[in-house]
Amino acid sequence: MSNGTATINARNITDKEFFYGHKACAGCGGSLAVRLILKVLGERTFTVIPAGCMSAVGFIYPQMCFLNNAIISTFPGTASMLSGIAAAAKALGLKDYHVVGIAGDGGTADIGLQALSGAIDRRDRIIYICYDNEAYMNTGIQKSGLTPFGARTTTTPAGDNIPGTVTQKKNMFEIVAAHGIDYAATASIGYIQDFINKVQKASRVEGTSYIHVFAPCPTGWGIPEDSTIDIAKEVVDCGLWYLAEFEQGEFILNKNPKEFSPVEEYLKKQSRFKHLSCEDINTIISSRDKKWEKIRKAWKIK
Amino acid sequence: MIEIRWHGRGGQGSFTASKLLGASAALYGGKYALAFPSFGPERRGAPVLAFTKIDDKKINDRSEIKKCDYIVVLDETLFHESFFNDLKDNGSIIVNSADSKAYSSYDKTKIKTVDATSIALEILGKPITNTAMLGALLAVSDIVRLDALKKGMESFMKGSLLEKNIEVVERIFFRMKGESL
Amino acid sequence: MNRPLLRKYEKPKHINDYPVGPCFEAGYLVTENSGWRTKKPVVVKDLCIGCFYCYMCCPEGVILRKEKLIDIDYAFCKGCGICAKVCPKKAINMEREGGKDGI
Amino acid sequence: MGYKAFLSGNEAVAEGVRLSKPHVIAAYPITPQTVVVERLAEMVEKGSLKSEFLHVESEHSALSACMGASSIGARTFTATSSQGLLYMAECLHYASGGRFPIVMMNANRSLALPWSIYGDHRDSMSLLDSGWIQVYAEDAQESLDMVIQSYAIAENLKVLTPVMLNLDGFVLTHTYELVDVPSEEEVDKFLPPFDTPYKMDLENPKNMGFSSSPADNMEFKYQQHKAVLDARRVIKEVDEAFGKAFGRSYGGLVDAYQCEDADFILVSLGSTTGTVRTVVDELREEGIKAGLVKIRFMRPFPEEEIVQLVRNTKAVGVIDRDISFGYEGTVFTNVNSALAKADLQLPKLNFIAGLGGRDISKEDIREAFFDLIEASEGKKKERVKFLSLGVEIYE
Repeated sequence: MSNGTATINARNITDKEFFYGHKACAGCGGSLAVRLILKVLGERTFTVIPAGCMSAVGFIYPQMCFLNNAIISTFPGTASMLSGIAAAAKALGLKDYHVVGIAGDGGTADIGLQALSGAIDRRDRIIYICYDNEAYMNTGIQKSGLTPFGARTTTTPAGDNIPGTVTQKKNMFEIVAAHGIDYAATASIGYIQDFINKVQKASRVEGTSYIHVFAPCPTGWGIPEDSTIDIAKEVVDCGLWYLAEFEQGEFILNKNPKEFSPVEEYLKKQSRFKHLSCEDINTIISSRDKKWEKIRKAWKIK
Repeated sequence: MIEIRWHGRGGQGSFTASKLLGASAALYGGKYALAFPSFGPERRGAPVLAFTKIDDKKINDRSEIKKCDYIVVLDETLFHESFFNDLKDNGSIIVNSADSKAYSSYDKTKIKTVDATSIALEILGKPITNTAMLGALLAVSDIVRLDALKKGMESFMKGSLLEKNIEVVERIFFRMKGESL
Repeated sequence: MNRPLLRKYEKPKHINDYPVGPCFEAGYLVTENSGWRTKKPVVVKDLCIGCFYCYMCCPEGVILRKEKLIDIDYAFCKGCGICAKVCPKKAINMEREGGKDGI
Repeated sequence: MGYKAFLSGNEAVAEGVRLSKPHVIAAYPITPQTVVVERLAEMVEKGSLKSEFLHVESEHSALSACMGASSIGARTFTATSSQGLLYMAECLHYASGGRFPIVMMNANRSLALPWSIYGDHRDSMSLLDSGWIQVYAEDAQESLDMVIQSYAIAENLKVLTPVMLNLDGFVLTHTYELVDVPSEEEVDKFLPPFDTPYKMDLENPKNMGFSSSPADNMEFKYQQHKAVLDARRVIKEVDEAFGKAFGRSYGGLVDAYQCEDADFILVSLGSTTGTVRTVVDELREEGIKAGLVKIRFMRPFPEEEIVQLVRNTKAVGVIDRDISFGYEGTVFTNVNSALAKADLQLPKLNFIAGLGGRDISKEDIREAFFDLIEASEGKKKERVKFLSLGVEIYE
């Protein structure tokens, strides 16, 4: 299961495309995540995608958009199907391959959490990647366990009584880390080099690895389709997302901004947050600050 | 068909006894047998039942045993007068008891007592009476030959456990055979 | 072959012409995405420095690395404009399909 | 050489699995299936079975993992029961639609509520339409043999459909009896390694489990239907080949007992069949021409076979360890439909028995036969009758 030792970058990454001709919305952050993951892992990769956006746009008979082996799993079954493939690959004596699952936020943090927990518990040799676009987008923008506070979705409409989503985003990264997983990381498609480095690192892990990549959805968030990358960068810069790793039982912060860019600007660009009051925005800022205080105190800073 | 019901408490090995008997009859006695526990969750100390059916031809009927040829009671506290109603005409009950007088008011052809606990304690050092009661059942019933039972036990136990349990079976078997001779 | 080719698909005439269960050749493309576009990215060759950042950022993988420059597979480009937006040298313009200038 | 052993139904299944050599076993424990997975875990530990054993966290994951393993060409096994079977319901349909030739043992157990760990067929019958081949075993020997046969059926390229092997909870799973355990060499000769072109392959990549629009979806469903229909022939062929190899065969989709001249036939499945056999013998001695049709496969359903067997009888009864509330037992619905399609006009009665683990006694079976006799004499009988209800139910 080698990738060589050199760091993959824009110049040396393979010319081959493994996710091509798909029918995702223009500017889809999730599809970029899938594309980059597969370019890092290469053709000898078994990919599992649960019911959701990426499966709906990638495998509509007869248009098959994955160039490597790929299969749709049940919605809750990404991790368990990965486990089955990994076990079978071992039993069949296959050599030099990767087993990767790529699921959305709902498929990971809600319906797929039990299977993911089981796979990590077994230390199955799989890579699990959650592309987080912060709501159930395939079914039309409903709230998931990873929808952030304040966001308007079709099931958390913002009005006079309720300001959209009232819950906080589940902390998947730390939930996964609490299992004692071999490798976990957060990433954003706004920081591509960091993301592909982490995928490459995950591919070399002897047990289970998990990457949580922030992947904006222009359709669901109400942003122009050309601004996916910018907004994915801005969320990190304003401190509402962070780039970190968990390895050998330790949390490591990869990027520690001296100053955050304004949260208001990040929020105001997205129609899902348009309705937020100053008070709501202050709530978001103060919970961000609390989180960063904890991170900076407890985590190793690189 | 010979039908046997075993009464014991969870942990005393009544189901093992029913299985040992069935295995010995089927594997080394040239017969057919079914052995099954009272179905349900296993709880240590709770009253449990086990059953053995033995016949010369394949046993198809898997329904519960209604009338027994033998009722074997591993734990005296579980004995109940109503057991006599569950016997076939020539059926009998074997109770593990050190106090045979307590049962003297019943029809002697229908009930036998044997002090299995003492023998088990002496040889095994534990009050596990399933093999002792198996020896007692063989002594009164001749369902399978002693050597067939010993072979059957070999497929379930090993080493000193096997040796000691065979000693238990033989001690009680010959003692009871002696009594009845 | 770095990208799958577009193929002509003929609808099966007999039941046995269908794949056995949902299991089919990987990378089998029968339709393009060009119709999704209202604007298309056009590279200004003189400005492009060949950093390939647009190549990395394209959700469709339709940007091709050519020596130091880039090329675009218009058959599958959806015209999202990410490439133009992220280009550090502003070397990609989004132009209206049919030859008219972009905004 | 093979050997004789005194095994429970569960243990016999485990032996069958050991001999079939699956690459991957994924299972979650549930009473009364647990002994199967315990024995398999012991075999893996000892090295007598070289399978990857996945300790999954749910039944849904058990079957999902089997599908993953199957998708790259591995032979797989799982086992479940009752609530667990229903928890994996989504995956059952997924596995048949994906044409994954998984073999699963189901310990037939009642469904909550009220809670019950005891046997009946409400679990498997409520998933009769999940696209799986369903077989019901009568004793431990048939359980062992059918594990091996199930792989041969499921993996046949004309079939490629998962098989659910049903054993009555406790009455079969926990009852010990004499079993012939074949040798590895014999089974290897009968059951070749699983080989399929329809898998994800590193040298020949595939996209699997895809979507299809209304323009094609129905064709895929038709294929599935045809595969299960084609399984009828494959099941018979496999059973015959098995008979040649091991000296035991079971008659394919159905087994008939004393039906040639029978006036009254009871149809049953699973372990109840043994008790019916005994009663048929008793009634024959009493001069009553009783017969038994044992349904072995509920899917594909043996409609032609049943029609042929009961064509000349005076009345037919069906024993169901299941009830579709507000209607009748599911086996009866299927049998009745087959007879109606063949225009067979004769009294047909449905006996609901053994729900929630209620014992099905010889007396219950006799009662069913005597109802058939009365029905054939023109007496009006209840069409759907609950046997051995302990209370009065008349208003």
